[in-house]
Amino acid sequence: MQQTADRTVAGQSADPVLSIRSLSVTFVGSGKPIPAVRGVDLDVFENEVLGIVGESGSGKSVTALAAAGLLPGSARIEGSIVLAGRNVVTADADDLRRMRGQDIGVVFQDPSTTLNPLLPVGRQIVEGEVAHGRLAPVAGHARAVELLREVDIADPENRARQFPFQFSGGMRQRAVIAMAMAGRPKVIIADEPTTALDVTVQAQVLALLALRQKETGAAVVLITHDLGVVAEVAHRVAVMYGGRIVETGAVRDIFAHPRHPYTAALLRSAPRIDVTGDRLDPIPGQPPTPTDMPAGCAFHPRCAVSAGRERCRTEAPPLRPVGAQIAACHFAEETTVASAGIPASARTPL
Amino acid sequence: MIGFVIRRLLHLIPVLIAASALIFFMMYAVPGGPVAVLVGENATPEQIAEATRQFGLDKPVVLQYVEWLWRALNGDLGVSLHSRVPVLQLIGERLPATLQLAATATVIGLALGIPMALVSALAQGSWLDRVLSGWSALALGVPTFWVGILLILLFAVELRLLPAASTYVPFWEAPWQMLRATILPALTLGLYVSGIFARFLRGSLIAELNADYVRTARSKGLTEGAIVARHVMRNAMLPFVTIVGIMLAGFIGGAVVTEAVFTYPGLGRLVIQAISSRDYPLIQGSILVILAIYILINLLVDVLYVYIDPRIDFG
Amino acid sequence: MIGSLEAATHIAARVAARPAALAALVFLGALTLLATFAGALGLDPLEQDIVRMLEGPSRDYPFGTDELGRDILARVIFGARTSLATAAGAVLLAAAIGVPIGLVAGFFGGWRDAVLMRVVDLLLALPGIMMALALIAVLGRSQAAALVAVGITGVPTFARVARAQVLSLRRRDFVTAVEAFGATSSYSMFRTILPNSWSPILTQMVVLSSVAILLEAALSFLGVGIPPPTPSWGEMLRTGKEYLHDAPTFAVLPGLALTLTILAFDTLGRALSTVLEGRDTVVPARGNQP
Amino acid sequence: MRAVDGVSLRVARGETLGLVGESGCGKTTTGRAIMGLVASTGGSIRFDGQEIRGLSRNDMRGVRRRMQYVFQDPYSSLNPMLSVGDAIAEPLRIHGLYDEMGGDRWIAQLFDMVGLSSSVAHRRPREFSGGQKQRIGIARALSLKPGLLILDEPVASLDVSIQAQIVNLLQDLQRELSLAYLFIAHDLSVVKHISDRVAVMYLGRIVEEAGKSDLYAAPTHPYTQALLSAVPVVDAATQGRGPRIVLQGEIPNPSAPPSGCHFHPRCFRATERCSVEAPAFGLVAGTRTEAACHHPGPGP
Repeated sequence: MQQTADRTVAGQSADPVLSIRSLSVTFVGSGKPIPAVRGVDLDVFENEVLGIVGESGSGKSVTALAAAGLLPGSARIEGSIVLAGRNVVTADADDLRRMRGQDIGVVFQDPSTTLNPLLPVGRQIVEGEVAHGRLAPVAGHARAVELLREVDIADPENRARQFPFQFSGGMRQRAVIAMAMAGRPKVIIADEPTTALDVTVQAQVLALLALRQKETGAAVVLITHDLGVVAEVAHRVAVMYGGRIVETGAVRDIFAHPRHPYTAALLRSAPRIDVTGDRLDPIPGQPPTPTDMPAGCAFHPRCAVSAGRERCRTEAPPLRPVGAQIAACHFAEETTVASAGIPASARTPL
Repeated sequence: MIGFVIRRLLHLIPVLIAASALIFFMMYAVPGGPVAVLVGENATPEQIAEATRQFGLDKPVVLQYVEWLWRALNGDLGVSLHSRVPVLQLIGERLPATLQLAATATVIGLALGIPMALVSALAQGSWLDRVLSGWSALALGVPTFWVGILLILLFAVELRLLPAASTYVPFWEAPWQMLRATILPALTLGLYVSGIFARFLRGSLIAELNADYVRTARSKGLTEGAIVARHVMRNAMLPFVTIVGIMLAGFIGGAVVTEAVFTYPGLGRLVIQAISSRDYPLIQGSILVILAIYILINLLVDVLYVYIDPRIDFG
Repeated sequence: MIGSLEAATHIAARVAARPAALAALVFLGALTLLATFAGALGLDPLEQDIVRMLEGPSRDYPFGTDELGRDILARVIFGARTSLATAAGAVLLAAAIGVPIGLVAGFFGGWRDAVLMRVVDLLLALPGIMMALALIAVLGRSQAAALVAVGITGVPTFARVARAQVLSLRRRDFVTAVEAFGATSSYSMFRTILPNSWSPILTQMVVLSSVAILLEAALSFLGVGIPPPTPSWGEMLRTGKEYLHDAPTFAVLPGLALTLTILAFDTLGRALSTVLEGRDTVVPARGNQP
Repeated sequence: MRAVDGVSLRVARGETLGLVGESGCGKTTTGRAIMGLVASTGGSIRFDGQEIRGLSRNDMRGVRRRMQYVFQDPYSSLNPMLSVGDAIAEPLRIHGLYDEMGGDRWIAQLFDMVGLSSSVAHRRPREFSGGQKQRIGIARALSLKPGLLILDEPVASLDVSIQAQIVNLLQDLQRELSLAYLFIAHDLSVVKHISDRVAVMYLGRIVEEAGKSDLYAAPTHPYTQALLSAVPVVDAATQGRGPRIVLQGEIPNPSAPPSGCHFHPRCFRATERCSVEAPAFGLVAGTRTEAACHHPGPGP
């Protein structure tokens, strides 16, 4: 996938297609309630790829599944999620169902389990469209073939009749992308879509996802733990930690000038193929678990900037504009380029 | 398809041979050996010698087995020691009764069990689920012979609506009478098996409802009804078909107790009679037939699998 | 092993937190106590009161009397002793034979697995009651024969559970790790795999207890189980069935005791399965249809 | 099925050899074959100059003392029934060396070496996070003072911020104890960071092996080139990126690999010869790199 260095943040002036305000998600079960998401605000605009990055337990997947209305019954959801003018949180089951397919589509992580093993792939791809009455059952096969062709699957005529076990991992994920896009949705949630794939296949699938996004003008919310994937595919990024967004802005700005100490530390700690260095710079300690969240800023026990600062331990920092982006740190101005950036001399050409 | 069935049948040959050997040599484990069984404990030496020769017991054991097996393959399972009637004929008289009872009971079990499992799985954790789960625990836990006795007490002794002893009436000859004659044992077995069906299917339905592909189907905007009908049911049916097959096979010959409660003339009671009178050719013959039927039902289940699951091909 | 007692207490507490399981535990506890101290209660299951045969419940005989004028309550309580003891023996026998078979088959694989599992499949092919009947035909009728017959029918279940457990554990890295350290096969099998297999085996033992009680009662009901005059629930049902017109409680009350005991074991087994393995879909693996 | 075919590797004392490849390439099987955990059907494995393939069970026990394995999944590699202290001591007990190696003092020292307090020794594995469990797994592997550690994807299941901690720990331990590492991974960035030399596997064969800087700067095998180019890089955000080699198709089924060079159906340089003749593994002219390719050379 070739990208020009000059990527504009698209559509910022228009209304967002997906707008999340003060979203909190708590899972209640037999044990202690688990607050997985603790106050998230997020806008997604048409014709852009928004990356959400974070480690396990950061709440990135829960946020995205909440937007698609796919959380299990044990989830208590507060706040609002407005998708194409309708609030997902308060919508009833029928409204929600009608929004799926045409307003929102989902690509899941593990393509080996997201398809029903007993039904032909083609039928599964157009099933939603047929169920919504947007496609006549007799036209199903032809439409499935067309969709498979759009995601570069060779011999779509026969492939549509085959079953998932006859597809390779990458082909299954292409089929899932075709399925998510079958109803031309305004927003596509891609939850770790390439984590289960090999790196050469990941490259194919990411390229395809970016191409289909550009062709359809849909908004894509890409959830991943891989900073490299965000850097290559996303236009904007939201970094999540401990159930909150700690920093958000254009990918270029954030990767060049991270303002939140967590973002900076994450960029420094990851081993990189394009950089030669002797020693990694790890983040000390563990990511917090939702049931055991530190008071104040959730990152303070692992943060170098917060050392000895009372305010970080007691007061949760709000998101505020810092430089070109928005960050949630009381001392965001202290996170400098030098502490985060990689010296150009260390870069090795590929 | 035919090739598949033939291959499966070929695989079953060693199983049948091993089983038949086991059944045959069982007789030699009896104290006193097979001769004692044939002539009784107080026989004279002449009687023993006569029986030994007559039944070929003076030949090597392996040869006896091979001869027995060869005759069995040719449809000759010997003669009942007790009634001197060919074993195959005795079994032939009882088999239709057993098959009819087993089929009726399975139909009752499915008619009760499948809806119960569906309601339970879709309303998981609700009071309705708890009531139905309790009911299925009761249905599969309460001994069938006690249920049978209670049913007799209610319908035969108190209400005098139905006969206490059931008889075999072929369905195609007199369907209404057949129902009257068979309903109590069929209901007894049907209730029991509905508990097994409901509990098992509920479990696999719940497992399937939590599968990733169901979340995918929801993300496409399918109704819950369509998800259950088109996606979940089919996947949950795979293990369920096996259980139905096992239960159906179990009723052929395994419904001994229920047949005894209602004095129903089935295969199970034939075996009981054979065992209590130590009628070894009859025991061997009926167990062999029961095994053969079990194996056939398993084959049927395998064939059904091929139709439900595209991952298994005929090859 | 440090903390096993602690773990056992923890599991017991979690099982007891489920009301149905608690009720089952209390019932089985009371029944065991009654059965153990039945003699000390002054009850006699064999004493005949020949002027009072086939009576309904009364002040003297709360459960009534049987066709020989014996106290049905006493016989039900002594029947519990027969039933529980036979079932316990049978389940232990089944586990003692079945678990090693499954362990060996799963651990060594290859021809051992093929041969052992073929035999197990063969045993599974016959309905449980049919196999028990055939064994009794060979062994003759006695309480020991009933125990062995019921026990042998449980062997395939334990073999399968143990084998499945070994196979799933062998895929886990900590078992491979022990091999990588240079441990012997017996070390991996008895020190690593077996201690990690007790929960499904224990669950299966409780579940199979209900099957064993049912099967023993069925054999006695058919007249080939525990020989009279030893009191057994199945035998009482068999006789009681002949007097449904005159003394309906004769068949009904022993049947109730039997049913409650079976349900209690079943409930307990499911609770254990939920607590230990996180799923509650235990279907008695051995078709027990009488 | 032939999972690994004619693989040759050398690891020198105190050195890290990275073994990279995608799923089904046989890298884990290679590691396990060296440990004798899977049977190998041919070839030679020499350890400290001694041939260990075909050793008796007893002799192999001795070898296993000096070579240990660290597993990918810290959740499944620790016995849930043992306390972590017992887990670390288990290899010592199996070899009957617990007291000889220093008993409790040595165990406490091992906890210290991997950055944990020995006061947690009585706890069960479930009380630890993934990163901590991996530290325990490393301490366990070190308990017999081995010379070689086979590390099978030791950081793949850890969060990014924890991966760096473990990588640094492994580097420190290697320096202190002059350990040799065979580091098996699919993540080219981690491998680049920790290795001295790197070998790339594809469908059961080594396709290229070189010193780290040569391999990453000037790969000669088309597969290595594609693999390196496929890795998403953070700098793309600010610098953009050059042309990428996107391979066609996917990794074939390892049980039925293609004829000739296994990579030829996906290769952008394949010729007639590649589909017929398997290329020999050898030094590429004018480089210090060894590769198995009929048409080695700089990228497209």
